[in-house]
Amino acid sequence: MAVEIGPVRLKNPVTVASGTFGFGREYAQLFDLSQLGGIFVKGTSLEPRRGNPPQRIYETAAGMLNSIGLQNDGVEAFIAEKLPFLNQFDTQIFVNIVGNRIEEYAELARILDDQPGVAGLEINISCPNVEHGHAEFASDPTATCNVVSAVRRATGKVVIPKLSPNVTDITAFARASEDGGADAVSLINTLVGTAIDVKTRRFRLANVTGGLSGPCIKPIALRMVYQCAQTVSIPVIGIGGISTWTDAVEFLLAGATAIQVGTASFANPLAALEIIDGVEAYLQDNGLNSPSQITGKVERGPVDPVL
Amino acid sequence: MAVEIGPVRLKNPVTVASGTFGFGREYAQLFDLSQLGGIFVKGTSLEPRRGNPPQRIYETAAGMLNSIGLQNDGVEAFIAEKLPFLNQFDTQIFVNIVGNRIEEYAELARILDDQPGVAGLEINISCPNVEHGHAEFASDPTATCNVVSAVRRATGKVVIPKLSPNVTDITAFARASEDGGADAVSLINTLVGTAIDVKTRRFRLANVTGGLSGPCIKPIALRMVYQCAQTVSIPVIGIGGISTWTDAVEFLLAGATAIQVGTASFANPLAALEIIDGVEAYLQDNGLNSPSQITGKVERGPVDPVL
Amino acid sequence: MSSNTARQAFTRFTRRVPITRTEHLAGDIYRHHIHFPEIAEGAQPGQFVEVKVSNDFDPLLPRPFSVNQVDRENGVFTILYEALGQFTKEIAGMSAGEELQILGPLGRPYPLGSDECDEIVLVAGGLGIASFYHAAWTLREAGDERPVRLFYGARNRHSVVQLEDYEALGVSVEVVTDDGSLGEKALVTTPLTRYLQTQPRRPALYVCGPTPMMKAVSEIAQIERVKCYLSLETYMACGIGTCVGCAIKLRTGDGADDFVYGRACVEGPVIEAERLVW
Amino acid sequence: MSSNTARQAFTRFTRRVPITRTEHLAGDIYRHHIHFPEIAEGAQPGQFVEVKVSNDFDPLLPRPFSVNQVDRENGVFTILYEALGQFTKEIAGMSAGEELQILGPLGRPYPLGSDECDEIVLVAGGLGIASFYHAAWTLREAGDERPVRLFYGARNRHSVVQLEDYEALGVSVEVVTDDGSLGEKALVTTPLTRYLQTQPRRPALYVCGPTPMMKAVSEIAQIERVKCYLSLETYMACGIGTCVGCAIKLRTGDGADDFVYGRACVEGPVIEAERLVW
Ligand SMILES: Cc1cc2nc3c(=O)[nH]c(=O)nc-3n(C[C@H](O)[C@H](O)[C@H](O)COP(=O)(O)OP(=O)(O)OC[C@H]3O[C@@H](n4cnc5c(N)ncnc54)[C@H](O)[C@@H]3O)c2cc1C
Ligand SMILES: Cc1cc2nc3c(=O)[nH]c(=O)nc-3n(C[C@H](O)[C@H](O)[C@H](O)COP(=O)(O)OP(=O)(O)OC[C@H]3O[C@@H](n4cnc5c(N)ncnc54)[C@H](O)[C@@H]3O)c2cc1C
Ligand SMILES: Cc1cc2nc3c(=O)[nH]c(=O)nc-3n(C[C@H](O)[C@H](O)[C@H](O)COP(=O)(O)O)c2cc1C
Ligand SMILES: Cc1cc2nc3c(=O)[nH]c(=O)nc-3n(C[C@H](O)[C@H](O)[C@H](O)COP(=O)(O)O)c2cc1C
Ligand code: FES
Ligand code: FES
Repeated sequence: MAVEIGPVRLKNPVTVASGTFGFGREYAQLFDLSQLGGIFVKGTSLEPRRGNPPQRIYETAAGMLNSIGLQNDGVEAFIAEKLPFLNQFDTQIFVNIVGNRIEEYAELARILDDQPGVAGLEINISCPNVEHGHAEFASDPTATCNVVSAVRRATGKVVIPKLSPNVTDITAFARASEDGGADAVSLINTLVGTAIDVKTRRFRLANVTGGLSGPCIKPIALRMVYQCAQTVSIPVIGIGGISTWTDAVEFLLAGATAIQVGTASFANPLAALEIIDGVEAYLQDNGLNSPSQITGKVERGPVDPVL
Repeated sequence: MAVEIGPVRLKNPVTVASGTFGFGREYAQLFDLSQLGGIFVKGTSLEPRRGNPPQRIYETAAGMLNSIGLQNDGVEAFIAEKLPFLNQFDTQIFVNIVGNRIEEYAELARILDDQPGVAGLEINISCPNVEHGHAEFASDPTATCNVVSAVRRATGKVVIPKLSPNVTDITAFARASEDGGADAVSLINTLVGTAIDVKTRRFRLANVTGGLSGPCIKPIALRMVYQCAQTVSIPVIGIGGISTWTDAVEFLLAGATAIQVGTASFANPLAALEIIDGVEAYLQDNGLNSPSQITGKVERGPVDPVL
Repeated sequence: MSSNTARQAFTRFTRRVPITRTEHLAGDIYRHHIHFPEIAEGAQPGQFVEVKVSNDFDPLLPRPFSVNQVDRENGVFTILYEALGQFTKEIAGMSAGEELQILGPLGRPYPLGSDECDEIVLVAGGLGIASFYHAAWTLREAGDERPVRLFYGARNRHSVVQLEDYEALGVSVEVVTDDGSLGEKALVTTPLTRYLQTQPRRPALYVCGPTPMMKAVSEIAQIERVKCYLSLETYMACGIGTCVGCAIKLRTGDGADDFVYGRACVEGPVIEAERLVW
Repeated sequence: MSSNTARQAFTRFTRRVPITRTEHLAGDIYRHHIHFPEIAEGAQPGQFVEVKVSNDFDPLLPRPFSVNQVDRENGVFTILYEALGQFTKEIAGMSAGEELQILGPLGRPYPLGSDECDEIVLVAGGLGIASFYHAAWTLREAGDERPVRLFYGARNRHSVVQLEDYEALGVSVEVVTDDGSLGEKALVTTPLTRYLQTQPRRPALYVCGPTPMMKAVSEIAQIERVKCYLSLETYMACGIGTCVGCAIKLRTGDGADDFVYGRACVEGPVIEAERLVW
């Protein structure tokens, strides 16, 4: 079941998405995190961030909006307090880094480069929930390329830009990431959405808009993963609404090398484990032994109109 | 309950979306179409179009993908066979026009300009399901502006460009539409998505990708309607996942002057009628008599974190 | 533009109506009796209804099911189905008093007039059986005395339903199963071919079942030069003709490109086999 | 990096478990008995569980409910709720044998130690009552003999539940209703204030109910200088502390900007009133 993201080996292709798994402590109360292919921890910045005012979450049809606003204790607290706990487990740790300026990303990369317990950095240039900074990284391929290469220069770790779906052509950003020296790209982050309470006539979220995640976005995410996998030759990590093993297999077939489970963990904390078992059984049933044997193997072709 | 889109008066703000209501004939077997504020008929081109091969539709979480490919009998057949039927009803008829080149849109506008039974034209520059042509109209504001002004010059009818959500900044297209002389903008069309059958390892749709519609896209649509209503001063017609009267009221509060009911009609053919009743009751309960009194009236403001 | 000119009698109906009875027929096969007088009255053999549980978004689309039987006196009709996927499993758990949202009657019925044939030959594969009882019953109700035959292929004896009902109508039934647990171990094409070789007088085939079976029967019909109507089960959204999602290829000539896309829910579900491009 | 070092005993549990009994207590108020021995054993008063029906996506998120009562012998605990919205209406229709997906026990319990107070004063508004029975019972189980009082405000007599259960534990109960149909026609703050004016010896308030009521009680507590714990019911996604969606403002000093966002599901749901910035 192992797969490779650059030089990093994941014991299986199923990882958990940034912001939906905290720093592991909570779900470690439920199961052994060593079962996971990897953990992408909550977005981490140089300095602590307080996050957005509540209400921060709201359920929508087969999805949810969040406007957490990257609340976190900063990278020093991460290294001192969170990383040692995570390193008890036999799984790969990826840090989702977030900054306002290129220099901040590079500085985060330098700081984390020293940490043997960190397998790689996921460059979060796509969080829709913060007012200042980094919107341009997600909406201008040149800016994406610049931030990626700055991080690349600052670290020997695996570098994985995380792309925003809120763009006209996501493949331009995948290409820019590859050009900037990324080892892989991960996608998608959330789509920007909103909701209104007709009783109070106010937005449901204090921040007005939030990021849409969950099963509702899966068709969009799957399309984008397919497009990017067709475009770049570095691995693509698929994210977006993955809730079951069939979802995960769809993403692999579309071209993903690994996948991240996000919102599904809220609905079912064991979702990632069940997906691991399901993907493994699928491979077995089809006489295969490695997920890479199905990566990108979707075919165009006639679909029987009469079922 | 009446609202105005340019010089056209709708008896109520609830209309039905292009491609989800055919040319009225089918749902007329179920209820009196005169109850509707308006009908946006299926995309109509100069020449007949055969459409995409099946399978054309697939259900996803709280939504569906379609790749109909604008199958239609052409504008002459529309005028000869469909329009007379529609004109039996006391409701406003909008023709969703589609072409490959600007001249085709203009020609369609000229042809339909003669038809007293047509209230307005919805310029479909945003259908994601056809291979050739008009992608640039939806992804380049200048092209949008050009097609809108060409249609504007060709007709005295109400002109309503329909915007694509598959862009980085939809407000640029709303602005371009206004600049081009549009009377209103309607949004959103479908988001591009896909789905894969893990058994056959083929795409579920013969066309590979399709347009995602239904409740799943509502938060995105609502956000875009809000953004566009903040940007332009012409009316915005809200579309995307509207299934209940609360959905409709949310869109009005976000800034829509009228709304379109699409996929919801498949799940419940009486959805539009139930929405009309619900919106009317909401206005009454709040001591209001016109939908325009709530258009754009959503407020930012603190949301009680403890519920 | 007056609304009065258009206010014809409505011919399709939709509302939430109660289940009056649920039967577990065999294996995973269930039958719901549903109270909807207009549909019990108006549904013709081969027509279908769109069924949805509620305003839930999961699943979002209604599902099409054939009208299996009607009881006009009590304003009740039935649907017969196998609980295999999300929706059918969900409704299998519903019982008398609970409500379903129904839209119908929909689609083009089986053409059963005496101009069509002198023998009515029903060919069912699996749950394709669902659409035929109403057909056989309607003929008998109308005093039509032409012979009605049913060739019925099923997985095994536990997935065979309504045999007695057909026999009570005087339909001659031949059952085959994939595993030989009831009748011959064969595909339904075997007894059908055998029968056609007896050179019956002007038969017409009415076929409903899985795609490969319908294709095979179409080919047999073409070879034997008998009329053949297929009841197609395509994926559907609206079920009534607005979305054009249920496209089927209809022949318009002999060239590879001589076809149009028709709607299985309007031009079908029953379609003459030779009109269909596979 | 060995997994063994981390393989502690797990303290939260999740799986699909059966409902063993459903009670309709009053009006729209229901109680489910749920078989989950680890939670029956481990849940402390004030803790909650996250409940979901199945793998359905509508609704997608689980819903938090207080552990209302535990029966350790039979490995069963209960949840008590009002069927008002989509989810609660759905589970109200479920009966013994059907399954729920449960995650728990979750959150910070009521601090009930003898260092806290000499009198336990429970203040419930509406369904806020749900979290208190387990608290009162736990005290009695532990042989704690401090007086326990319950002030309970409800809409009307048809929405008052479990009175006998509290009385059986020797809790002194005072009920008020919005319409006077049971007890005084008053808000719960009325009898509470009256009681506090009798200057009881070192009481502590444990409060659960609608936001305005909790705010009002907090203010009373501040004026009367009594300890006050609120059980917050914020909107939640994960319920376990990973999403930071259930943010509450926790005071870190006296300035307007002296606060951090805590998680209602981890730092709460029970929180000392004076720590909360409204
Ligand atoms: C005109 C017509 C009449 C039918 N009559 C019957 C009948 O009498 N008895 C019976 O058991 N079945 C009948 N079917 C098939 C029935 O619609 C499917 O069994 C049902 O949709 C399965 O839904 P599910 O959620 O349980 O299964 P899923 O797990 O969703 O899918 C199982 C199968 O159902 C098909 N399906 C899923 N969604 C749709 C949809 N929106 N429209 C059409 N097919 C879909 C899929 O292609 C798949 O092959 C009929 C279909 C049509 C088109
Ligand atoms: C720690 C805690 C303990 C609770 N204990 C109980 C209890 O014992 N009994 C009881 O009746 N209720 C309790 N609640 C409230 C309960 O969670 C809501 O009644 C339930 O979520 C309503 O769901 P619904 O779908 O029926 O209603 P909806 O129509 O979805 O909404 C009705 C109300 O429920 C709230 N709600 C909706 N989704 C969520 C969510 N994901 N998380 C939290 N709240 C939500 C909404 O804010 C709204 O005010 C508790 C809440 C919390 C946070
Ligand atoms: C509550 C929440 C918090 C999130 N926080 C982050 C974050 O800190 N950094 C990041 O890159 N993505 C964040 N995301 C996005 C997810 O990692 C993921 O890209 C997105 O939710 C889509 O996947 P899903 O549909 O499986 O949830 C967050 C998502 C949610 C729901
Ligand atoms: C089956 C189908 C066909 C459609 N055809 C058209 C079309 O011809 N022209 C067009 O502008 N939009 C078309 N649309 C888009 C809808 O008009 C609408 O913009 C979209 O579905 C979002 O709204 P909804 O979520 O309410 O369905 C189609 C949508 C569906 C589902
Ligand atoms: S299902 Fe919509 S046209 Fe047939
Ligand atoms: S609900 Fe997720 S942190 Fe509290």
